[in-house]
Amino acid sequence: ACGGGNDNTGGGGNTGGEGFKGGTMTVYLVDDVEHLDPVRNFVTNSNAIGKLLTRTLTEFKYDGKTKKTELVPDLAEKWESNDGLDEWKFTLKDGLKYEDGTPVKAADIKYNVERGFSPDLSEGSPYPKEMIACQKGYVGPYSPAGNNGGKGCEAITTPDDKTIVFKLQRPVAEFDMVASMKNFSPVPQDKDTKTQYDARPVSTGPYKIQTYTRKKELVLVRNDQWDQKSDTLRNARPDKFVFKFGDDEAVVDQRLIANGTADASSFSFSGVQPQNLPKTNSANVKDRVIEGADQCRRYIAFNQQKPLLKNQKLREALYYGLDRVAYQTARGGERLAAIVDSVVPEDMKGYEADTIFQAPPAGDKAKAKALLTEAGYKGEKLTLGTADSGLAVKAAESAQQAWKAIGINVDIRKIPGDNYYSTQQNDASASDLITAGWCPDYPSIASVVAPVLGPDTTSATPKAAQNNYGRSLVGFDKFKAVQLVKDKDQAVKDWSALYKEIMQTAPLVPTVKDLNVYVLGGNIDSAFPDPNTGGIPDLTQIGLKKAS
Amino acid sequence: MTTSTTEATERAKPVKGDVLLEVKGLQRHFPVTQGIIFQRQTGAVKAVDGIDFTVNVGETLGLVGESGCGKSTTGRLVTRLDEPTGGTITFQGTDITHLSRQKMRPFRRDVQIIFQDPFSSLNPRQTVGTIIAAPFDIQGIKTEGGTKKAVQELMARVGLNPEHYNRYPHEFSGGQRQRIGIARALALRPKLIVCDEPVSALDVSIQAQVVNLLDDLQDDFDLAYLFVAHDLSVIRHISDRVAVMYLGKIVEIAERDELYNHARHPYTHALLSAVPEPDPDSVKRRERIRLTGDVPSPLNPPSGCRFRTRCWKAEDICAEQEPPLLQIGAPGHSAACHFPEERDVI
Amino acid sequence: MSNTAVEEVPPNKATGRAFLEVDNLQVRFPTDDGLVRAVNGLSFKLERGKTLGIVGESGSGKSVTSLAIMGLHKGSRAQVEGEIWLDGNELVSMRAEEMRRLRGTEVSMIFQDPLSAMHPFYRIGDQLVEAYLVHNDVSKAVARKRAIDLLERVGIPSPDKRYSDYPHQFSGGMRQRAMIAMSLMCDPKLLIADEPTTALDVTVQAQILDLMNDLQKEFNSAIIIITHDLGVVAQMAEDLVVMYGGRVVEAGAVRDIFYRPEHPYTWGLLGSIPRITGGGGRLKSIKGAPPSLINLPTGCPFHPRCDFREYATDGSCTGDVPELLQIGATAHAARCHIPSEKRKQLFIEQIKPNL
Amino acid sequence: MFRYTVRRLLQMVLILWVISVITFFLFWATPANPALLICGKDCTVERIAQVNKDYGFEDPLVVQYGRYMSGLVNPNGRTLGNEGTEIHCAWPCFDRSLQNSLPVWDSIKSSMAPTVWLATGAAVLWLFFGVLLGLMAALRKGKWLDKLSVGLALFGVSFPTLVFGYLLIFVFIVKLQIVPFPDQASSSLLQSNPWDFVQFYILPWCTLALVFAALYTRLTRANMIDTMNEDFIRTARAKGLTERKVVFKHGLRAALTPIVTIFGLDLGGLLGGAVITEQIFSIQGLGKLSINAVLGNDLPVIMGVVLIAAFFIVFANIVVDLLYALIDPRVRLS
Amino acid sequence: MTLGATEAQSPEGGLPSDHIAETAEAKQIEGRSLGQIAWARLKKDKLAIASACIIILIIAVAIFAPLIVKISGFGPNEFNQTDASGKSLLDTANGGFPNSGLWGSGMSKEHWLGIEPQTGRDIFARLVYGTRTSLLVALGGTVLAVLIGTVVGMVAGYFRGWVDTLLGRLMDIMLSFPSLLLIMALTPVVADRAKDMFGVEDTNALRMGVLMFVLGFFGWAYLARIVRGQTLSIREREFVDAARSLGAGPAYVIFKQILPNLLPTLLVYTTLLIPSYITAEAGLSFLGVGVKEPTASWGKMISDASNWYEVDPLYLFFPGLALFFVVLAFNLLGDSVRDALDPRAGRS
Ligand SMILES: Nc1ncnc2c1ncn2[C@@H]1O[C@H](COP(=O)(O)OP(=O)(O)OP(=O)(O)O)[C@@H](O)[C@H]1O
Ligand SMILES: Nc1ncnc2c1ncn2[C@@H]1O[C@H](COP(=O)(O)OP(=O)(O)OP(=O)(O)O)[C@@H](O)[C@H]1O
Ligand SMILES: [Mg+2]
Ligand SMILES: [Mg+2]
Repeated sequence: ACGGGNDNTGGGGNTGGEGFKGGTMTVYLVDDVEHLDPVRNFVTNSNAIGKLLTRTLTEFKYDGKTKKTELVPDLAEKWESNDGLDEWKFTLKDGLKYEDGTPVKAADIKYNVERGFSPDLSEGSPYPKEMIACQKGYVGPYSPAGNNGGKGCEAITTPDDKTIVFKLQRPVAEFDMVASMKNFSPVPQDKDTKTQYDARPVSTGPYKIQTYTRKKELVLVRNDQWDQKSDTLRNARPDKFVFKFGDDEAVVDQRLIANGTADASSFSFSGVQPQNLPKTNSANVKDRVIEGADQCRRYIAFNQQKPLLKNQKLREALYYGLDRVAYQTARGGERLAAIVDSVVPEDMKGYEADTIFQAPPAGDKAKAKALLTEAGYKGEKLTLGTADSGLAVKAAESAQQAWKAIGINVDIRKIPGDNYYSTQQNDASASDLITAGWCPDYPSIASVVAPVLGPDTTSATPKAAQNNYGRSLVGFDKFKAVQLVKDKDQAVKDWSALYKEIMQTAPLVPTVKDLNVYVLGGNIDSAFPDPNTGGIPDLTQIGLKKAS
Repeated sequence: MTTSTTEATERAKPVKGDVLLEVKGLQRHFPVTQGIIFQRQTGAVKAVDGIDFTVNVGETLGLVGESGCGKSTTGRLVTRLDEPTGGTITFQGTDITHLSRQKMRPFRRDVQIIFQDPFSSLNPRQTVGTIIAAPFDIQGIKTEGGTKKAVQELMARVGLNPEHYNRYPHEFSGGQRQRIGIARALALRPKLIVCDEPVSALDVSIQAQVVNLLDDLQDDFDLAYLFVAHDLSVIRHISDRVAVMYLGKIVEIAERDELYNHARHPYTHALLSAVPEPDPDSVKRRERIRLTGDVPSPLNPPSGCRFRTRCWKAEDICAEQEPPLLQIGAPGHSAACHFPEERDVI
Repeated sequence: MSNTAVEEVPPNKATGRAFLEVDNLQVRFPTDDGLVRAVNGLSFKLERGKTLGIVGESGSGKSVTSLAIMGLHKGSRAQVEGEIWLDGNELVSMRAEEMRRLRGTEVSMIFQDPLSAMHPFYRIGDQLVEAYLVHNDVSKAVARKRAIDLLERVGIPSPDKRYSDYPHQFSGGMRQRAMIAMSLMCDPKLLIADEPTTALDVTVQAQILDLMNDLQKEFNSAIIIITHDLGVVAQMAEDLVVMYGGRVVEAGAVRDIFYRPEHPYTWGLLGSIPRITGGGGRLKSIKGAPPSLINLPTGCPFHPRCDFREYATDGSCTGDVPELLQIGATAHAARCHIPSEKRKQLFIEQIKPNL
Repeated sequence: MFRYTVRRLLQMVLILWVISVITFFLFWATPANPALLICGKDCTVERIAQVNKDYGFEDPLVVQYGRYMSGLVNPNGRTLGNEGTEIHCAWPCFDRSLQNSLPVWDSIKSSMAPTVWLATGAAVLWLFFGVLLGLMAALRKGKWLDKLSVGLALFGVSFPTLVFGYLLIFVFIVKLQIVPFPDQASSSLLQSNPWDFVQFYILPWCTLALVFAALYTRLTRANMIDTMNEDFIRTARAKGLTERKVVFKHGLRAALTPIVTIFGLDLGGLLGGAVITEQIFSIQGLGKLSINAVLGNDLPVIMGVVLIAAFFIVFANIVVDLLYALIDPRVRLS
Repeated sequence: MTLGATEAQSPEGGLPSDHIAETAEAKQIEGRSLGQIAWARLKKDKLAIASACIIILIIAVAIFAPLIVKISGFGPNEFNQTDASGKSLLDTANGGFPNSGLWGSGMSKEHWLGIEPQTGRDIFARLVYGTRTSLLVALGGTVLAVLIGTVVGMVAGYFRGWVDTLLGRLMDIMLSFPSLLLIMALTPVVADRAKDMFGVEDTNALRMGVLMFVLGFFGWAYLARIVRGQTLSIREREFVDAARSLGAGPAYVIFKQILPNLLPTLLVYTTLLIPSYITAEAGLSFLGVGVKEPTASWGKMISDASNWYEVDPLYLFFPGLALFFVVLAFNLLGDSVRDALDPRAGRS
């Protein structure tokens, strides 16, 4: 389960759907949302807000009380796949409308998926491009040549306005989960403003955009065309959401802790900053604190492309040598980070506690040193890449120190945050030791093991996948078989076994998961940190206690 | 080339009365430009506009004129501190008008300059010793007994305490500074010293000391001076011959007494009569000529005779024709005027 | 126009003093290097309509004296002692505000360097008008008219046009004329001209001196003219004060001083000037340099440079400061330890032939 | 004057052009692969190739530069993006961000207002206090007020902005709670009520103004002392002007003239972004925009901000020169 | 003729030559250059002495940082999350700030100025090493800026003509760059370029070198302008003509005549540039474009500490104070030097 000990049940224990409806809720974000255009919306912050505007074929629902996540129908009423798991058919619910009252058609969903093939709108989830068997070289509906005479991607068909069928390149057992990605939402072609759509997407959800001033403010108001009955997922309690961008996190913390009247109906997307943690224990704040974890796991990958790190003993020495307690402290201590022993989230099906290394949290220096001698390490320099942000750098420094203590020389290389992953994904520019994190896109062990340790499915030669920062090539022959397993329970078992097998080779060392502590304004009700959206309180459930 | 004394003997010995310096048609036009990147010339300040004169060995030629008439520029041209835009300068028979810096080097010893401002003519960051030794340094001359001895001799000669070798200029008074400048100019035993208003900045009492010193030195070293000043009394005191300049031209040139007693050019008259005489009774005696207005801009001087705008005798011809510098009266007396004065002033 | 209190009681009668009377004036400046004694017990008198010349070497305290009369040392570090009586008012002890009212109307000043003495940002005319408006409650137009009148009077061509020129647009001579016009705006009773022509060419100097002479006749003010140039005083002044080291060393009528000087310093001065009528003989210079005002030589401040020390009778020249003693019946006075008779003799025997 | 202005404006264009060339080639010659940045999280080799092609990163730098400049030179702006999804980027077009593909000019425009508010507000403060303090110090030279001002100024010059900013937050927001926590919504005068606006900016203004005020105090003091020793001040006194008039009409006018120049240049420099102050108070101005762009390697944004900032500087130079000519009649512009 | 007070102090006249006799009380004063006079004035200035002492101390600290840290016992990059007995020094349950010492600073007998939150690094050691960074970068940048500025300014001022026009335009352009922005943007870029071109790894030494380079590169133009102006005016002084009339070439004139007269300007400018570069380095590190982790730098410390000022104010206080004092000391010294060199003298 997520969250720490004093996880309370969302400030008041209201069950979803009930409680006061109305009022204006203010939400603080450090930065402007990246994208609201559903086909580009793929980051936790935007995703959480996008949920209020955009409905997808399926969606995950997190129950704050049972702490279970389940896949529920959203736009789709039902869906089915063929035996080969490479053709999926979704049927839409009745009476779905856009904010302007026009009905939602299956073709609009097809259209939006297609938009994602356009090079200018490629920030969204990559799965459609990877999975759907569109004709080769398809680049979306905007390219005059590529749109296939108006037919678009031939692998997506809409037999009628309520049915949509996807033909896949390979079997995907979890395509219904993939269908929860924002790509699978409708965009009316006549309202499409291409790259500008971002600023004013047409809503199918309970809210629509009233105003949107970049870097300042986004105001959502009720969409009266949305029908609560067709939507089991969203409670949509406040009348209005005001998202304010740009205020410093720590400053917002202070406001929320102070709980002035202006801030009673507010909360912040960023958790409480470490320096403000002590204040969350005081009496008038304690009750307004919620804590939660997310599905993301941090680790340091050992780049086996580098000759030095092809040496398993050295990798193991690094594994044992890492002081994860120091690492945790550097990331803000117990309340902001918890030590993990696997990159698979503990509450995910298929998680198993580590039995291979069983390294103590603070590392095993003696063993590490012994392994180092075995490895024949002679003091060569290793570079540790880290994103250039406060906590990440601190954490990297702690790793550097821990390794130095057993005699490994590590240099830190700071890479600007926005560039970080692209730099590390590029073989030429990747560092030796790579600090990384992975958040599964949907709650399945498959969406952990494959991207983190698996092969590049698009490449003929055995080659590590983009996010396989360790560049481990172990077990690549087995991935195809596991992906084909239809039985879900069996698949979980197989993935778990594969994970274990690969981890034997010490391709990475799991470090911590992030914990988030939120302070809510006093008037906030039903705030459940949703692990699927990076632990951010679920905006579809949240509400106010009374009109402010 | 061992000592400064043998030095002097090795060089062509000047003979009194010979022409030392001859200047012909000397011109210096300062271009006036405009433009930020590509500059184009929009006019010229005709600071010196074609003058001729000679300086003989051991004599003093005085150069007077109002501010801005081109006296200093002439001095700088003669010492080749400035590049003439026209005319020739011949020194002891050699045309030095456009010699390169390297070729000029030997002549540098023969022609020296003393400046008006005793503050700006000495580098405040160098000791007196260094300043006076600079000529030896720059010309690479070794002297018997070392440079220091030579410098101290020079200091004594100009009336400075040789023990003050290590002092800095700011520790000296104006008159003493002027002496330092003179010592520097004397170091290489020049034949000609251009004195650019060397006493204008000094108090009367000090001025007399320096004038006397210059007088003495001339006798001792057979020096020729080109003595620039705006003070007609000082010029009269020190010069053998006097040239009067107006707006870049020499308007009159003559032996000293000839000029002061029998001036022919109206401008010279005006200048002479404007000098206040330190004699309360003479005020009434002397004839007064009062010029009106100021010197016109050398940027576009009046046509014809440049003095005509302030001249009480000007007629039409003065605007049309530039009067040439012609001999008039005594030998060696020339004036550039269409209507030279016949009477005497003083 | 001027201070009413001054008008009601004709003060010179009340006090029995001359129009301007400087009595034992002392001005000192404390500096990092010590106390600069710029003026040390200076006394002289001046009546209306007369011109007094002050000559002396650089640093002898001429400008400091004039600033003291103007009251411009008030509010600065300078320590001013002694008495200055102007038209019945004592200026040294006067309050700054009262003194301010007198400036421009009672006493005004022409400075040496007219370019730096005028504000570069204001038009010439406006600077003149300003001087008038502080003391006269009249409209701008009236003041303007007066300014143009005066500009014309000092010989500036088309004054109504030049009225709105800036100082830098004037030539040196015109600036000095404008400066004179400015000082005359309020009909001052005393005009102090501190080296009014030093920066000018002889031809222009002659114009300005003529102008000042004319103006004095017209305005009947008292003039103090300060200069290095003995020629200028000979031409302009009736009375003369020779200053050395912050003191008067000789004073008297111009002729007395030019033709019968009694102080060795004055002899030196007269001997060192080359004369336009003279020949090429040696000049008679004064040896040495002016004294430091911080460490004034003891006794007669001139003694280190004096060639006639041996003739001093009563005590040595280094002993005490000689008194400024009147010579004969005239106002002629000198400050020297050599007896007057001896001085007369020395002058006739040794000095005069060389002049 | 008119011709001079025209010439200076032409010169400004020239300088900006040179700056654009230098900046462009400096930055675009970097090994940091911009395609990687655009490509995002899941970046295949093909996709990189595609991006490189779409954005023209593979063209010779000169061609890229020409394309960039076309958006600034052509009054119709230029077209960005690929066939089918092209957007029109109106003049002046500074290309689009690599991070969020918004036209850079839009980001600059929206960031400009906070920076302008910050800089001008601070400028008013520092000019007022700096000049006032400097003036008082000069007039009371050697007295305790002078010593106090000199001390304060020295203190201000030496106090690091970094520390001062946080000190202000700590004291006035956190401890004393005189000023409320900043709220970005108040950062625009046009959208918020004036009181909120002032409360939002008051601390940043003070932070930014401190160093400048200190500098101006010293400058004013020194200038004023020099000016009061000028001959024309003596003349003014000799006319019998009141001390007040002497100081304010004659002294201050001359003493402030050089300050006008420096003020213009300082303000011009700040309009390009007060990076540190904006960072401390998280004001979403040009400085913040640029530091984010720098940390994110967002070349078009950096380029845009640099050009805009340079424009302000050069423009301020011209304004200052013209102003100077107005104030000081001795300066003749030709 | 303006007679300065110093002038009036040497009251002797001319010396034996014809009839000019030496004045009796000609005082023998040591030959003192303007520099020596300035030095004498400086020595009398208590504030200047105090700040010079501080500066010397700081420089000593920078040089002997390893030694000092050896005495204090903790390295600048060592994590000290627990003390020798294994007791945790950080309150890991509350974000990891020090749980002991004055105001939560972690100050103790071992850690004189406390420890850093989250990592437990010794603040004293980091402060000491931060001095190195600050001074090295500031001094390096200053030297570079002054060097380039002097050379360019002198060349432009001496040769005038098209050389001057060209260099003048270059200065204009350099001065039109928004320098902080470019310094910010270029530091990583130049480091990258250096890596590319010379194969130097992006180490901390390289970073510092780059910082110096970039600071110097964008800082010279202003000085060059001043130097140019001064050279132009010194060149017009007659002593330069005097040298030229003796046959001196440009090198002699530039180095022997002009340069010595520029020294006061350069000295004053240098003392003012150093503190501004110290501040700049701190600012850059604060913004995250300065030195590399884990190298200690005051700016970096302030940036880190800015998150903690409420729970651990001393963490912000120490680097802030250090920065303030050093900048103050340099400014004070700069003021004193300027006053001492100013012939008009007299600060009061
Ligand atoms: N470098 C220069 N560039 C332009 N004009 C110059 C230059 N040097 C001198 N002039 C001009 O040439 C004219 C003559 O100058 P010069 O210095 O020779 O006069 P002068 O007779 O020595 O005057 P003064 O008595 O004031 O020293 C003046 O109008 C001056 O402005
Ligand atoms: N404000 C001041 N502070 C210190 N010393 C001063 C001040 N003003 C004048 N002095 C000194 O007082 C002395 C007399 O100065 P003053 O200006 O009266 O001389 P002057 O006779 O007018 O000389 P010049 O002929 O050069 O104008 C000088 O030594 C000068 O240095
Ligand atoms: Mg001259
Ligand atoms: Mg004077």
